[in-house]
Amino acid sequence: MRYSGFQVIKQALNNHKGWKPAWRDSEPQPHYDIIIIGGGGHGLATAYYLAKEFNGKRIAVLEKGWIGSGNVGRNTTIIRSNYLLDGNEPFYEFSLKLWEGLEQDLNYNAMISQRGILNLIHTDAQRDAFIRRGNAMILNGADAEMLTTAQIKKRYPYLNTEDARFPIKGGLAQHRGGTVRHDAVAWGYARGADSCGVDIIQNCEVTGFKIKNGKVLGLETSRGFIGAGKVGCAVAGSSSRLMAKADMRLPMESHVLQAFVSEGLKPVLAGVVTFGAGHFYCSQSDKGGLVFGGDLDGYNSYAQRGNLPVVEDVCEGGMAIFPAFGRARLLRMWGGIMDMSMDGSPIIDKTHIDGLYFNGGWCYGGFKATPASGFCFAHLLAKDSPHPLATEYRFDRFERGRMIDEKGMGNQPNLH
Amino acid sequence: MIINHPLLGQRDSSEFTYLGDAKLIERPDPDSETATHDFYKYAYLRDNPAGWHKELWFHEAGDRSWLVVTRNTLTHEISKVEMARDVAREKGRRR
Amino acid sequence: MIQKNRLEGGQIDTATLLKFKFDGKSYVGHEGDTLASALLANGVRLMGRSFKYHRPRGVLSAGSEEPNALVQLRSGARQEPNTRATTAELFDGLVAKSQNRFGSLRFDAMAINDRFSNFLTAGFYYKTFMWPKTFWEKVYEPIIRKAAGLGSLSLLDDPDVYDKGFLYCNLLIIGAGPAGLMAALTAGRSGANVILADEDFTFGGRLNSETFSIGDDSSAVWAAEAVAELSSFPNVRLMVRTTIIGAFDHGIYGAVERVSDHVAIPDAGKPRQIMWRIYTQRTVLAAGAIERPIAFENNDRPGIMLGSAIRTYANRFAVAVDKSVAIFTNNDDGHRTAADLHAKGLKIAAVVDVRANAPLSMDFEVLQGQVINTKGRLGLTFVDVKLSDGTIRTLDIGALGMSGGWNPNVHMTCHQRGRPRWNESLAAFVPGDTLPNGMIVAGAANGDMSTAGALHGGAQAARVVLGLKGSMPKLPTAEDAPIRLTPFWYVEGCSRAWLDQQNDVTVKDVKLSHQEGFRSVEHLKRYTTLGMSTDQGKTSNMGGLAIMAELAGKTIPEVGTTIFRPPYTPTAIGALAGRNRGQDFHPKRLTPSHKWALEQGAVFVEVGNWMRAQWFQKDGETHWRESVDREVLATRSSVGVCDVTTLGKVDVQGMDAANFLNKIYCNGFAKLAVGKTRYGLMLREDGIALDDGTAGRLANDHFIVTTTTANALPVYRHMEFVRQCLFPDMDVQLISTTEAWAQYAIAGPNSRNLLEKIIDQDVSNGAFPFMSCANITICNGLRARLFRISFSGELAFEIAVPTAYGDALIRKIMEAGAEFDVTPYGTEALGVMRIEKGHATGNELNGTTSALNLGMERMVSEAKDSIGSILSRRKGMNRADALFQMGVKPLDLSDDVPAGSHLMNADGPVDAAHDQGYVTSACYSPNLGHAIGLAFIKNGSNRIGEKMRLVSPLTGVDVAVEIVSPHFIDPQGERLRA
Amino acid sequence: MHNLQTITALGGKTPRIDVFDHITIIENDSVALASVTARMGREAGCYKVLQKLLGVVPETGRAVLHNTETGFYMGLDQWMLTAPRVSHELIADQLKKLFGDNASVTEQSGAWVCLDIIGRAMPDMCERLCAVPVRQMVAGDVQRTVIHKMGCFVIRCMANDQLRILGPRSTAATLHHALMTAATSTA
Repeated sequence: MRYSGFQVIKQALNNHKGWKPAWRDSEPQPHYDIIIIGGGGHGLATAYYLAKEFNGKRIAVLEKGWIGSGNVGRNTTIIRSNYLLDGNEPFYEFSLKLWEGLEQDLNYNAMISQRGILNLIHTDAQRDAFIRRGNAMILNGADAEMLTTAQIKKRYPYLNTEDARFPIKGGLAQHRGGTVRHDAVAWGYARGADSCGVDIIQNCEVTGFKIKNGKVLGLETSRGFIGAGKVGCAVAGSSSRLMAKADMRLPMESHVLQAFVSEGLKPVLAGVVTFGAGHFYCSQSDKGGLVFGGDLDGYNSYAQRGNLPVVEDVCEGGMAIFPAFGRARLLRMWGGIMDMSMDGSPIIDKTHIDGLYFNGGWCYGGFKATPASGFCFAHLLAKDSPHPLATEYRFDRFERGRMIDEKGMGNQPNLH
Repeated sequence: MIINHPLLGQRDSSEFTYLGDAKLIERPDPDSETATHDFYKYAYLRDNPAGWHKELWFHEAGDRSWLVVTRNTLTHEISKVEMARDVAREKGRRR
Repeated sequence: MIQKNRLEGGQIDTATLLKFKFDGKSYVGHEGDTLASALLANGVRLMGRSFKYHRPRGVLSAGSEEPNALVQLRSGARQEPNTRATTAELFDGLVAKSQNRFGSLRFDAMAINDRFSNFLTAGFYYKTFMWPKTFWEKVYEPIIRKAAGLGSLSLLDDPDVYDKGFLYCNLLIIGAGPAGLMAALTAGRSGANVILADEDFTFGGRLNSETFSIGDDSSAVWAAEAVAELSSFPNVRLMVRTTIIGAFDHGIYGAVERVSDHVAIPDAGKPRQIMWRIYTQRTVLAAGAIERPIAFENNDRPGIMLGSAIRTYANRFAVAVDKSVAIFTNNDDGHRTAADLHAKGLKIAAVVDVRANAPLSMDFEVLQGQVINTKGRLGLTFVDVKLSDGTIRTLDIGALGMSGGWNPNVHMTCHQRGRPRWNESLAAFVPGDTLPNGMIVAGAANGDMSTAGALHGGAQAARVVLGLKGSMPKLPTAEDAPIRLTPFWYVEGCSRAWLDQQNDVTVKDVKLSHQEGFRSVEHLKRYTTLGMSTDQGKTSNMGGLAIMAELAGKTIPEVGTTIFRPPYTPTAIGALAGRNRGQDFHPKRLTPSHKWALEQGAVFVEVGNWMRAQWFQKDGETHWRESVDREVLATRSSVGVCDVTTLGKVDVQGMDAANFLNKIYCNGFAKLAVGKTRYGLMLREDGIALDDGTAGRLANDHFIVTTTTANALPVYRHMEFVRQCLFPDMDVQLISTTEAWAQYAIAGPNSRNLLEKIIDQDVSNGAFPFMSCANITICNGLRARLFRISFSGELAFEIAVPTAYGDALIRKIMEAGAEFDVTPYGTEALGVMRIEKGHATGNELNGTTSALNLGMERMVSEAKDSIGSILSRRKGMNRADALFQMGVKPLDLSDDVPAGSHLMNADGPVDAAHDQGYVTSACYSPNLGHAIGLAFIKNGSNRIGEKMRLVSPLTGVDVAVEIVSPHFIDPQGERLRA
Repeated sequence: MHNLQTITALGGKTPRIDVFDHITIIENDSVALASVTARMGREAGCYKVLQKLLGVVPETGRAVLHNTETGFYMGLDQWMLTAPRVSHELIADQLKKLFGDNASVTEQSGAWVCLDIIGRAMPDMCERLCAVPVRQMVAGDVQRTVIHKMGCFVIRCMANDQLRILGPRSTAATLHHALMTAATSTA
């Protein structure tokens, strides 16, 4: 069923009797050409593009819980392509372009809202680094603008520039950055994939791989064995756990990242603002809540919850630049599991096992990458060769010494 | 979290700085034939278990000792805390 | 001013009159009132508007679970959105405004939404607003955003201060109702260190709202006596107005104490709130229970409330919501409410009970039936009751109590992912098996709904967690009524029956959610926003669950529950930040010369937490470049002095000190002679440069290692890791001495001449050549350290004295240097001179550069093992087209070569694919008379003399440059050896 | 003899004192400090000297407060020794002579600001400053911890209402400010 304003009115007049489920709740078939493990943003997007762009047939998405139950529904909903390095920037810019046409493509309003993202600058060295970054963005066809403190102040008059411990010396803005209604991304891709014939199978946990002579034949699941020609893994937060079932050790650690939302407030914050001298970034949702976050808790965790020190650290950062937020109340805090890779950049690659493909290590940057990640992973699965924009996201880059380290933190995942 | 320091007793984890898997103690033999590959595995590959995990914490705001903490990554429960130096010696590390 | 709904009695002090304003209108209330009780006493039922349909809203509850009566409290910079009128303590001069209305509260223009509610059902926005493409940001979203949100911020800086604090106890008791008080008495008498915390401004919980007696006293009096006894225990800390916001790992609880929220303005210097971190061994959760509403058509009008809330307002606050009341119930508790209200002299129109076996009463009529609809635009006027025989009765009332049973308050049991368990007899979720470590639950929170059960549960809980011996304390006799309840969630056939009154989620929305396949609890919540309101679904989740269960043909536990996350109630961001804001966001580290530099009119700059002099502005200098150029030229022509104390200093001692340095530096240190200093490069194990600096050997077993200012801490951490974890048997001891020594760089051709005037030893080139170091004395005997090292490229020394003498030394240097016009220079001049000299700093050692990139690959010794040497040899890090640090200068010497610009081939295209490198650091060189820069350039070492194009599309730069050696000045290093 | 004058950590020619009804905050400028760390394999020798100096080797988390030379535990086989500055300006050299190769000695006099908090509100104030169970501590207990992001030593003194805080000297002003605000808010 096609969604539209007309449809909404028509159904309303018909007392909403006509609405159909957004996607079928499929039963697993005995065999699929391609199985995607993980019914999150990346998995559903992969299935959608496989079916739609690479006319894949007999595709299934297996989700151990309910779709969108992972990080796609536990992030701070920011999209941007303000990356520095060659291996990253073109990929994230491709992702941003896909976001820009996504709603019409999916016929689903994910409330993609390009209200801009602003990275505040506090030192001269930081400015030099941001100029280098901004140039890299522009040279890669993305948009970037250097703003003066006065320009920023005009947009956010209540920004603390008078009493700042670390003065604000300007900011790097990407006006095409913004936010998206995160759950709607999962639902939109699910509905899109479903309409292309993809089976979405919820409450189906993968318990093992069936591998023979170095080739994957199918999956043991909580709902029985399912045969597969190819298997693509996109299980952010569980990558190491899943791949261990195929005897693989990954270059990553899983960490908890907390996120926060305030009570609903009348509009105060138009875009996304990132504090450069502490751990704090913030935007305001269409519903009115301030959505904000900061740094990882810093220790390996699969618990999907964090602790007080980081909560306080983030709020200190918030008060440092927005002292007017002091009387707003934090409503809810939650944690997502980040698969932090060894250089802060993801992996989209074949494994040494024939027919087994991997997508993961997105650190805390997975949400914005959803469309491009799905597209490039679909490309790899369909054509067995990496998409031109994802050629650097290989397993072997660490052994070869070709790390993609945006932050320059080296092989310590919790610092990326 | 609270880390029960073997010498100092219970301390708030915010006094500590986290490094990662305690296998980082087991630095490979630099003179081995396969040194480059060994160091790649040492520096980059992790078990990253969902469950018990031996990991390194530095008591930065305390006595400056490195600790090996055995902690469950699913529940955050801590079952054991040792001085990293003792663990290193047990692993045969010397001068 | 008369309070038309004020009754006799209650726990308010009618002697004190408190004036307050709501929406500009003046009212009075009393000490002991909340804003809600005072408004109700004055006959005000309408207090707000709902989120989506802007339906009129009154109070639903009498506690922190309130979803409806949210107001904007206070004004000006202290304006505070979304405050629950039900928990806001009344004070004289209180000012509050209603929220989320366009126009007046009575005539809200946006109430039009209600007319179109049929088009605005759950998730409608996902299906439309997509065409034309550009309209979302431009048209639809702005309208939606403007309409969304509840209260508003003043956007003025929060003028109040917030404290942080740390408390330790054996037992934390959360909630001071019957269970909590009894637990506290039991634990307190045992001598244990106890903290008893309650979010209310008086202890007692429900005991303050009930009329029954405990022992020979009324329940409220018993509570007061219990508190009196507890106050006499030195080992018990009583914390009113204190909300435990979350249970975190290992017995750490967050608590927010509202110190000054019940007064107009906090006393000077006093906090508004204190965020306590409580470390406890054990916890008794005695958070009570929350009554459930029932869903029926138009069940959201002001005047329709939880039955227990009406009871609380009557008994505790002496307020009648209305003179004529009815109760709609599925359990005996509704009848208790009716009885209490009757005893207060209110007219009970009827108790409508869904059960066939409902108890009857002499005092009021009990009808078997269901409420099927209500009337009243801004407040309840009539309800229609459908009796069991099918006939309809209309009741003319102003207040209706809903009594759907009680939910144990399991919130905090879920904070560590614990899942509540379904209890059939209560038809409610009770605490599950996996509780936060050390927590035990007691009283209503644990499903013990009677007072006697709560008292017993509290005492027992304290005994169990503290392992108390001896017999149970004697408990007073108390109400012990059994639970008699028939689960009943919603009236058959209702549609616009509210579940989440704040977000306007109705039974109809849940049905649609099910119809469209959003059937798991989480999908239901996220699709309809059920339970996403400021009460986190405390009063709404169960109803939604029950209806979804019925639609899905499952039991409620099969559909599942949604777990609660911290904080227990919304918490001021200011409280979580505490004092660390504004100038106090981070500590300020001041250098030993700070006081003197202030006197010199230095301009300071933040370097990490340090405040360093950036330049010293002289009279008549209008632009910072004038000052910096002067400092550079004066230094290179005569002598300059700079405070370099901020560089990290690590004291390395022990018989293995030299071996240790051999491990942490990629270049060799074993053979460094005593009295000598050497430049060293530290690598991370992944072969990337970690830091650089010098190490001086003061004795065979004693080195001073210096690090960059920024890396002092991480490098020290790294050194301890290598020492303790990799080479545990090395005899080497480390300790940071960064703070212990005030260190100044004295640079320039006259530096030796200046030094000779203040130090007691011979520092001639012969006696103290380049790269020497020694313990010396100055000014006739003050101990000091002297290093002959140079960052500027000039003949230079670094001299260190104990920090307390730093101020005296800089003054001495200035005095002794007067004849050479000694010039203090700041970090800018320092930066210019190191760029002229081609020295790398943080801009170059950016965490991605190898020794090769820095042109130092030969330093990585093959002869020995050191951290990072192996992985630094990986192919990918040693490619021909690798980046090399070079110098760039503009062809047109008037051009700038700004840092952050990218290099392109002179004649090639300008895009990322053809990027040749970038400028890391740049400055104007007053010695060369033009701009210079350091850059990383592909294959740079082979491109000296090549003309390239330097572009910064971001800042509008496009200039022609030439690749040159990074050593712009004195490439042979003759000056520093002079 | 040289004629260079020291200034206090708070920048004064003389130490600063702030008096409230409930608390007094004193900048103590009269202590000389040096750290002593036992050399590997020479621990016994090191203990012997400590014993001679302090009467007892300070145990984990403890300080010896009674002598002119006092000392407290910093870490495993590492102690901070303190003495009156007037008599021990050269404390590091003096100690090195005593310890010889049994220990590494490092001068720390300039590294710390020493603030004494005296008064009935001392425990309340401490509760607002750092995660230290001040009410459970007894005289001579020492903890290194964090006060508003500054790494400090907190020492429970002989007097029941006195606390000594050693903080990084460069942050003296910030630390003092934190103490003053805590004093005001507990007044």
